[in-house]
Amino acid sequence: MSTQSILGLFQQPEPAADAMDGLKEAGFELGTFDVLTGTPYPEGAFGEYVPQHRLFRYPAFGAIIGFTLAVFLTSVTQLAYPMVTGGKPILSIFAMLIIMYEMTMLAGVIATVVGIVIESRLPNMKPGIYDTRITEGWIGVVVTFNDDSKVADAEGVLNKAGALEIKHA
Amino acid sequence: MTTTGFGTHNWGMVVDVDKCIGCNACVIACQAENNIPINTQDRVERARSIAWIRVERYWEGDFPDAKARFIPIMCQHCENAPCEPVCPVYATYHNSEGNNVQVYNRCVGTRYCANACPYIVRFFNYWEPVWPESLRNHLNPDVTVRSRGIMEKCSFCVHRIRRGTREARSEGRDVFDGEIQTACTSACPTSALNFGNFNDPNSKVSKMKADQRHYTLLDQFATDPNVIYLAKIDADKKVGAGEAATHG
Amino acid sequence: MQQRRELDQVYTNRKLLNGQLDTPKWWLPTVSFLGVVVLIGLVVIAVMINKGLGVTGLARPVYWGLFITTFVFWVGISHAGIMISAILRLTQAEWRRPVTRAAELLTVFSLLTALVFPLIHAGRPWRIAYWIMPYDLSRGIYPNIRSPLIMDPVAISTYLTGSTLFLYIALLPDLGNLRDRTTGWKNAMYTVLSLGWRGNPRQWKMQTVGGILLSALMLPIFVSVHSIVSWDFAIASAVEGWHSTIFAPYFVIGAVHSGVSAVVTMMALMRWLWKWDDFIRPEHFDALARLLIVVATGWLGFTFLELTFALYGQDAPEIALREMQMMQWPWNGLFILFFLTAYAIPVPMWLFKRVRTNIALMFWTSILVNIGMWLERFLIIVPGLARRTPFVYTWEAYRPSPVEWTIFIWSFAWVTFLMLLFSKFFPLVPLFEQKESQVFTDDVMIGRAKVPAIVREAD
Amino acid sequence: MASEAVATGHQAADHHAPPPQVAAEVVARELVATTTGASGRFKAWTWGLGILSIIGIVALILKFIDVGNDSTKWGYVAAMVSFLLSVAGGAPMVAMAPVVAKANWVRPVTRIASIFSFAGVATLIMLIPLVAILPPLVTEGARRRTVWFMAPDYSPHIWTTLALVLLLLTGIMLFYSAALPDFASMRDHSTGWRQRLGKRLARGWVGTDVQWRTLRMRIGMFGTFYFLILVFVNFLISTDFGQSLVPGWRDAIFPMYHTVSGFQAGVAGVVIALYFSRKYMKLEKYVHMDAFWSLGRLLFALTLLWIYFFYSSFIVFWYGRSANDIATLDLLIRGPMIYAFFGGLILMWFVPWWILIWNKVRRGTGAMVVGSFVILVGLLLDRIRTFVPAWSVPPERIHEKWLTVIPDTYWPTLFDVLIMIGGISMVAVIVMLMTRVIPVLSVWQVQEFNLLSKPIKYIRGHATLVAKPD
Repeated sequence: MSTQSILGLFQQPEPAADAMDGLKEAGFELGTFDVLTGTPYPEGAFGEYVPQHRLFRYPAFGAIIGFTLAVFLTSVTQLAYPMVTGGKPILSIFAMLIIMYEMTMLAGVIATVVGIVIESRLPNMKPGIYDTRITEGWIGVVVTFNDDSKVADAEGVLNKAGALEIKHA
Repeated sequence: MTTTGFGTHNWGMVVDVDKCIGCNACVIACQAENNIPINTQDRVERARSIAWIRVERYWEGDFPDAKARFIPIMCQHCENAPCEPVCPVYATYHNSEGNNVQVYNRCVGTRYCANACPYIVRFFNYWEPVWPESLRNHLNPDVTVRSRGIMEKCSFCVHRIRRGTREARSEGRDVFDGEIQTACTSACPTSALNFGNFNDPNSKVSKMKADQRHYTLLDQFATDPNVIYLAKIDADKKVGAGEAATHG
Repeated sequence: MQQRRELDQVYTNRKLLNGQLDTPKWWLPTVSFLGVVVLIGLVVIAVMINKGLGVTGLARPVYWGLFITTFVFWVGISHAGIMISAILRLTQAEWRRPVTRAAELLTVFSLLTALVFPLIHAGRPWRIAYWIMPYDLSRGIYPNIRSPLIMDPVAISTYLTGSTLFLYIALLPDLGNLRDRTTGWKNAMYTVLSLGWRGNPRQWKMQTVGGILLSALMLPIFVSVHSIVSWDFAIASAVEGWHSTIFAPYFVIGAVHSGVSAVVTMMALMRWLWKWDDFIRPEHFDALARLLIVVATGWLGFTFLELTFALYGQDAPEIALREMQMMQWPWNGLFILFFLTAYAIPVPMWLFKRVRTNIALMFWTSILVNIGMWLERFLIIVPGLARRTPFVYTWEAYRPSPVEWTIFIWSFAWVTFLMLLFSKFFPLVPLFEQKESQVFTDDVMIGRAKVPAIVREAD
Repeated sequence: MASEAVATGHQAADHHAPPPQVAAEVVARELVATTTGASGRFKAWTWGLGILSIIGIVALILKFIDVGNDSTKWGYVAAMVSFLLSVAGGAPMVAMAPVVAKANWVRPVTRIASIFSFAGVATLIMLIPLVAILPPLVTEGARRRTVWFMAPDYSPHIWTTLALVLLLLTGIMLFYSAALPDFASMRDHSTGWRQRLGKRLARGWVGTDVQWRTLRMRIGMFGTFYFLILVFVNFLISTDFGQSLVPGWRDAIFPMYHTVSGFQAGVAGVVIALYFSRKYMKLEKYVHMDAFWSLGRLLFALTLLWIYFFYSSFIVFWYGRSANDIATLDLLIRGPMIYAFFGGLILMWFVPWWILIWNKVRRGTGAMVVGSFVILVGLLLDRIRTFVPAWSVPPERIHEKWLTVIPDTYWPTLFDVLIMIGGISMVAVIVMLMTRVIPVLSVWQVQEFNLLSKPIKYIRGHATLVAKPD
């Protein structure tokens, strides 16, 4: 692969954070370096670049679709087969409401889940450089380059911060 | 919602409780007419017998002056039937002639309608119906034999209604009063059961309906039945069998 | 509430993945035994479908019996999941963490089981195709939207889909973890399932934000499901015992009562079977028991309202029904048992911290609660139908047949079977939440006192 | 970075700023100072509202003299009782939140919630004529359907009055048990009659460990009592003064519905009071956005709960359609008060729902207050549509199996309008006057809040460390 990336591994959050700071000072622009953790840390714990997301649009979008679909389905079902039951109106709104509600929520949930997957840039079958110890509590700092010139000073930063190991890929 | 707008007919029944002698002829007639499986002893004991019409009996008073009250109960063909809207597959609905009809091949047997019915006149086929060899040829060809797993109930002998209207139409006339009789009405020796068209103001049933004795069963459910009862006239007691049934 | 204790993450992984990475000795025998029971149950169901519902004890006027009771029961149990994982997530209760996944699992599997009952209890299950989907377009016959039996499947399938997706999303980080611990075909499987999870800030943010958003969305569904189930009964104006406006919230809070108790039962089992004493700790049981006391008491209030307004009308049929339900054998025996097991015995016991933190006692009391809650449903449904109407022709009682009991037992075996099967491939305790709680809990010194504290992100 | 992180969460940056840490003695001095030096506008408002409430009481008396014998004319007063009970009774429940959920945000605002319980006086005043007019259980030989099955004739009258008085007392005790330390700080930092009052009421509070322990115990105890009594009062008012006056109205969920909408109104009232005191007493330092945010979520949840309870009872009536179901629907929803019904539905649920669904709104103050006002108006309409038709059923029809004749719409007379205005302004006036007597935010709880939540630097990020003492 043309773009190359290195992964520095740390056992404690503090040095990892130092590494992130160092990379910032060394003039790597945001987004080219990232931190991998086995657990969520409070936002900005590593002074990391916290990406924008549009998750909140998905449920609204889904809900609208679900609702329209439900209105169509329930009303057409009754109008296409107009039978009087128990003296209830052919278009029994209060019965339809329940089904509309359910379908709206369902579409909302499905859209949200799709949104979560998309917004977290998944599925991604080539995750790139990684180390299994990250799920054992180690913390990885990934740096990606498009030109190999800066690899050296990136390594320098990582080592200075006290990386226990540096992987190349 | 009344069905008078839908067709020229609004079939109904008027039951004069005062005339009922509890002879059960209607029950047998209905049994024979509608291919109802035979209520063997074990079925009756297990409360799985099927009777589209039944004669309820109430005892009043103690031994010396005990009175037996009779009241025939069949599907009331309510205008606002609680059984209809609960069916998920439209197996029962209200047709344009005021009948609450049961569509056998649509029914999946959720038995919800039976729970919703306040009169408990809907019956479930627990087993495949069987008749002894001798009775095989006695089945009525006009009436479906219900398979197991579905609900059934009084249909006001809908096959007779259809035949009657068909003939009338072929002769280019309207059905005249009394032409169409259900099995039970034609079998009733005291003409306690009367069947006819409520839309026709001068039909027999319409006239009887106007009687001041008239009442409907379980009016607190506001089901607006098409079966009207005429209260029993009682020398020493104002309350008729009908009220006995209502407040039972 | 919970003491902070340092747990090395390697240790956490090894302990919590012991179900997947190395099979415990008891696993195979248990699963195969349950499998046999499940098989028997399936055979009995097949026989019933083949012979017809005559093999059950149903009889006029009791057209719904054990099956519908058990259906309502399992739907009730299914309310554990969202209660624990959604409500407690929104209220940021730390102690929920080790419980969430197991609770959601319980939701999914109990819903799957619940759905079976309405289907097999129909007279002609093979015609169920008419029921909802697909529409019978060729004959132009459509389902009756007005029927609660249409609303039910819609609501339940919504809930099922929702909680399954919820479960999967929350599973992603742990799948990544499993991918890192496994080799061979398992590794391949987890690689695919984890969708290439890496654990960068974006993904973690989606986990947290998405988790909260999903909880907020699942909550209204959770409430609606049991309400709609309750309306199956409440709308039947002809059945005095059913036609009550309070049924919706009454059923929902009852469902939470039984669901959370089921979670307690399951936690005790998990702790015992997988030796997770470090993760499922007495303080979790303590917290759940406190929650249960509140829920149970609220539920009792609803029961009180339900009974009061049943008698409120002072109509002869209603009073006769209640008289039968509470005074006549066998219902009165059941009623007393129901009240004792659902409230009178467990709740006073939970008032003592010694009981709340005693796993064995919690296990048994939670089982008691579920016996009681099952009886509650039974006592609502069956006496309601077996009431004495004005028509003597229909004065009959109902006695469940062996077939019904077998299928009833099958449902329990089936749920346990599914759970154990799942536990072979996926962790029952969310590892990342476990670790997260390590990150997010801390102690603060206030004066000389060491107070447990929680790190709240600034928003 | 942090601010960017903020933006992604759809929130404005300043709300992220952790609550400012203020030294304890500053808190005490400033908050005690708020009780004195009322602005001219404040005085004007107090006078105006006070006069309105007196007019209201006069109107009440005149109405009683005028139509005191005809119960069908008292629907609006009944609605008013229920409304005032909801606002003045529901608000203090917010003060119970920390006991239940150990939530930190609520600590500063408990005081403002608990002073609402004094407004229960207004409810009592409104109740007096109603108790006189409510028909006894047995009228002309027939016993109407009530929750008092075979109880003596005047049980509802007696018990409702007792329960309301008890509620008032418990509310005041709840207020007082939490106010002890603040009276102490008034004793120490205030002057004149306030200092003397503080001296008297502080009952020698010096803040020993034992005193704190008993204080917490008292708060928990009175809080629980208060909750139980409140539910009980709601139950009585909603059944005896509403349901049981309508033959065939049998709605098991109605007491719950009444209680929940009461909480909703209570929270709305707290939000409004909090907003104004924050704005005009310069309390931004102490009432930070987190409180509004949490109150907003609470209010939103209660709004949804309202529509849930309403629909659960409506669908059962609509679907069941037995005779008395139809009658009930015709009376309460389709019937004479349909305008009030639709108004209530829109203002109680739909509008607030759409206002409060936005996190931005819940994190602000302005729109929250609008939403709260809308909810209060909606609640008033909702009470009118339930209680006015119920009371306009003539007493001779009370014993029917179900209502056969639906009474006509009953529009408010001048008296009714004056009474309603008076009642509402009475609540406002009482709350405003209380802020002169005691700091509107509880001093010790603000201090506790600052003690328990610390802004920390987590590695590189900003977070808040919230201590959770048992």
